[in-house]
Amino acid sequence: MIEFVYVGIFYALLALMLLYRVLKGPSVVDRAVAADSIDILTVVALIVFSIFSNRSIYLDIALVLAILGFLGTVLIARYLEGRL
Amino acid sequence: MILVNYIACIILIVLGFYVILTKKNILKIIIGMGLVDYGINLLIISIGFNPGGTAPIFTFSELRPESFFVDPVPQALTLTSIVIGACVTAMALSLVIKIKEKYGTLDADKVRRLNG
Amino acid sequence: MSNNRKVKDVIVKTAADLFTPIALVLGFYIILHGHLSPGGGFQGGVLVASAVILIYLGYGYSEVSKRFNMEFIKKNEALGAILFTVFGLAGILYGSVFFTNVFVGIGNVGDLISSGTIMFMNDSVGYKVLTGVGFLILLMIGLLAPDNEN
Amino acid sequence: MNSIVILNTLVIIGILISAFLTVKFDNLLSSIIALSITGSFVALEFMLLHAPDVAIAEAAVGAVLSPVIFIITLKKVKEGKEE
Amino acid sequence: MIARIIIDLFLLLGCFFAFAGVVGLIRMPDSFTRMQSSTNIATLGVLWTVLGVAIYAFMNNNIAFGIKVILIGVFVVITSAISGHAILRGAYKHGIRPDNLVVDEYRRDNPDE
Amino acid sequence: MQHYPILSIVTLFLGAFLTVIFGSKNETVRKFIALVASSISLILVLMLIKPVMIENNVIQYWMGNWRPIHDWAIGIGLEVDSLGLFFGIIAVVTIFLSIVFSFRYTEKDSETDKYYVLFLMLSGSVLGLVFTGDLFNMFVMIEIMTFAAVGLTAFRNYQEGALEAALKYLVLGSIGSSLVLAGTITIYSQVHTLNMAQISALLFNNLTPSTLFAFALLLAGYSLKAFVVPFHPAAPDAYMSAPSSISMAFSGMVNKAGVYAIIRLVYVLYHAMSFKSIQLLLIIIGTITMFVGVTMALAQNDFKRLLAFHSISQIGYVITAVGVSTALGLTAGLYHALNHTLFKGLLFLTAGAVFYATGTTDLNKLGGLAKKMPQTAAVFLIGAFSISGLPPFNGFVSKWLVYQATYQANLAPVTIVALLVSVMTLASFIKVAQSIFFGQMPKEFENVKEVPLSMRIPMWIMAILCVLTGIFPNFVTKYLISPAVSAALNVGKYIDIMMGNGYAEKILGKPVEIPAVDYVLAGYWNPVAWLVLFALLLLAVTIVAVAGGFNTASLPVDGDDSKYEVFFGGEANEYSHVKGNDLFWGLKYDLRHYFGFMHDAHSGIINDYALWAIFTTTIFIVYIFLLVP
Repeated sequence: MIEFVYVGIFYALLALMLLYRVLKGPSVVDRAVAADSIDILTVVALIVFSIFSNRSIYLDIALVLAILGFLGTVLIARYLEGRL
Repeated sequence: MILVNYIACIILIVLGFYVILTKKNILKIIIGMGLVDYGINLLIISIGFNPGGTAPIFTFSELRPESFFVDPVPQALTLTSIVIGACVTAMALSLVIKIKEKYGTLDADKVRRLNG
Repeated sequence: MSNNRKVKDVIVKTAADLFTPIALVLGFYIILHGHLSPGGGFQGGVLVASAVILIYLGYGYSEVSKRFNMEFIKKNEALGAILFTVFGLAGILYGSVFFTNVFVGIGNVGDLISSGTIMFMNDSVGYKVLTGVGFLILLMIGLLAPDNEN
Repeated sequence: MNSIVILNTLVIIGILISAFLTVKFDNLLSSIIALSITGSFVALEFMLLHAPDVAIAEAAVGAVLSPVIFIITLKKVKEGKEE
Repeated sequence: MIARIIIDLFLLLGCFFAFAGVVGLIRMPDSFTRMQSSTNIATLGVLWTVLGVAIYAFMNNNIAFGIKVILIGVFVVITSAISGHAILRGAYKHGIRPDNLVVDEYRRDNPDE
Repeated sequence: MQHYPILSIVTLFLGAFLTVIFGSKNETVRKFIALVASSISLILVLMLIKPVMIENNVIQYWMGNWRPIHDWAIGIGLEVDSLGLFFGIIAVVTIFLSIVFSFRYTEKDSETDKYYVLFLMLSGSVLGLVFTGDLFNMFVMIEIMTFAAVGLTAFRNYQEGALEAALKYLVLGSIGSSLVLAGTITIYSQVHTLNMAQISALLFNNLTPSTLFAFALLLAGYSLKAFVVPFHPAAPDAYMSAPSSISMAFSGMVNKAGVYAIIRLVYVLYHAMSFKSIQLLLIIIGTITMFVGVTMALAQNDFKRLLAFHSISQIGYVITAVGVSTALGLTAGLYHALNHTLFKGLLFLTAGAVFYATGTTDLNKLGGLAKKMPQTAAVFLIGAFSISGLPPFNGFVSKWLVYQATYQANLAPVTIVALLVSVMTLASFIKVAQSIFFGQMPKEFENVKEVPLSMRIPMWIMAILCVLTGIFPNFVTKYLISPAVSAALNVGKYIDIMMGNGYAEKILGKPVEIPAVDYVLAGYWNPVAWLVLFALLLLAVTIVAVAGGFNTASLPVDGDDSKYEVFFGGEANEYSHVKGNDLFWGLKYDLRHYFGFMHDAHSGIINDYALWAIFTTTIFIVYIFLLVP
């Protein structure tokens, strides 16, 4: 179904918009939050792309990113907390 | 589509080399090496891409008779390259930690006991 | 100082409890199905090894150092590499050349056990990578340990 | 096909911008965050080029493993100092 | 046809919430409000999209696909909550405070941290 | 016989892994495994001499039995032709002797388990590099090699600068790997295969801008691995701070691996025999490498660092001779590569022995050790005579061949530079001999003893090999060098054996025949020409000396100007004892601008070194695009 790829484009655009927050973000926290959101948007774009390509095996990547994407964020949080 | 990729790869590689050449922080230099890696991996995958092809993994249910594969060889090469890149990063970082312990600084201008 | 640092971090601990098995299952799935679906030894190995980070985030260094024996892991990494080489040498033993796929013809295409030694080589690579990357991460976390003890 | 080209171009732009941010930030932590964003985008781009194996490896290494070891290193070398 | 409209509707809803989250993340004044807004993407945006995709997959008898997608949705929702919690705590400990802070309840509850 | 190459590689890797499992506690087990693995691979490779070198076969080996289908190579192939086997022999001999040497040498170090693991991996990767027939495999092997080398450089991390050297090596090596990978994939995008024989066939008379670009990238990358001059500055640091047995392996194998890759690239892949401009490029970088290496070596105060710069300089000889691109030139280059392994390995081993006995390699602190360590001094003299090219030793033969080859190719200036470099080599080894083995002995070395037997045996084997290859050059040429030369020049046969009969005929036309080489070692004696050469040499020296005399800037090395005043027999007391640093101060003072510039250029900053590498790569690309087509 063709509209899936439009959804993917839309999510990619959103991710691009978030890069503005990464650029501007006055503190590291904002950048980390934006990075986390970009990770999630990437996951959604991957889902949408794999259903567009009609290959279920593509979903493994989205699964990996969804499960492990938060590790980096939590680690950054711990770093900021000062008790890594 | 592919032309954009090639340009992006070259820009990535150039950015990485720019970091290696100009930044004085060793950790930043290693980040630059990572960027060069990204650029080259992207270049390899872009070379193997066929417009309209699908992933070179055979499944019964989802492939239509007319589908064809993108070139699998560059993907294998890129996997190796990614593995090597990860190893380089890990090794360089462990060296950085040791250097920081020994020299007390990460400034490339000061890590120069061997010269001349 | 050391008491103060023992913050009750229930949420991250629960997440570690929840996601460690999931990461392990996903990693082993990716290793075992390396010849059928995307992924393989390296990718799955990294995923399994990242469970170490999860445990560290949830329970701190003391738990990690209690659970893992570095020397043992190092030896197992070498074991994975040796297994890989031995599966390669099996080709020579069976009268052909290095890396020849010897047990072909067992199972149907698409089954888990269907591709001869390829799958076992994949698994040994996975074993090597999961121990190797796990060792790397343990080493990295171990570097941080003196901070936590002070 | 055309829409895929647009998606591809957008992702490429994302890669380039985040790589540029990686270079630009002087704060090392921000730079590492930008590097991990680049990793995510590159994984997505590999997926768009139909290389799922590589995309998994890139997602596992570029978006998870390398930020983690970078941050641990950063913590180790910046003992006592803020950021 | 109705199924397709429903799928489209779900996708649109997902897009809308994700967009709202992103706009919030860009326009909100301080770190904590931005964080709040970012959770919008992970929960509502992802869930609607995942539902739409899953319905499409189930309709095409692609059961494995649907289950995997739903799993991913669940994981994303859980992990985003965890990372949100962790980063918020990190930000607080790092010394970032909301702009118009009136009552610091976290400090009141945990005086020793 | 067919399985020998792969078994020799696998044995080393298996040895490395087994060392981890069984040898983590027990030192003896580690040594045993290392010795067994290296001797097995030594025997396996030496047993290949008869079929490959003498009967002139090429062993082809397709991994997993994936043979070419429809004339298209789809598998990963090993090929062992005489060229690869020549470098393989060099490598295994180095590995074996180095492992024997390191048994006692590393006894003062902790964590020797890592030492043997990394060393075996380094050796396995070098063997894999020289035996493989696949362009991407070369990249992988070169990368494993770099890793192991970096790890070994940082092995003695208690030493001054070991970590720093390792980091520089790693950063530069990673740039080199990126260049190699980019070049490989550019070639792949053009010909869609990675097998070197097929690439060679497809690229014949078929160069596109992309493949030329790939050539520039690959040449730069492999040059970085071989440490030719603009890429060299990581090398002296690494050689200096690694253990001596490793320095020997570096100069014996790692450098040679780069040289092998360059020869493979230039001769086999790109048929550069027919491109004058590529030959000229190689000769130019070779000559610069020779000169810069030796002049930097003259100014050094550390034994191992000096040796490292000499190593670079000798690689320059090899590259120059290879670039001459006649059969004689290639013979000279390969012969010098062999000799370089022998005498430089020997010299590094003596440096290791001196370090083992005294704990330092600083020339200014040592002296008079010949009385205490007579055997080390003897083998050192053999090595020094060899490297300086004195007649009965092997250096003379290969250097003479280099002069002859360059002179015959109408490159008299290069010959002059080569002669000059040879003279400077002798000079700097006089300095070393004077300040380590002769001269005054400092008080603290009264109790120095000769090194143990297991360290002397490899040194004596090296020394005997140095003499033997010097006395029987015809034997060496007949059985080792000329098969390798014919393999490098006769590409058609190589392609034929790898890809099936007739494939090369179809693409290349007819196989390239080698002209029979007349190895007259008495030389090309034309008195007038040599007289003119020596006159030119004198003129050059005079010009340099006079030009230096007009400069009034102070010497950058140390600012004490009164030292350089003219004393009419009544030198100030403090200058009367000649230290290693002061032996050639007149020359250094005369050329202080050059030395000062070079000293500043080797600044020790990673960014500068990376800049050199990238800048030179750019120059390669521009040069090749402008001149080759």
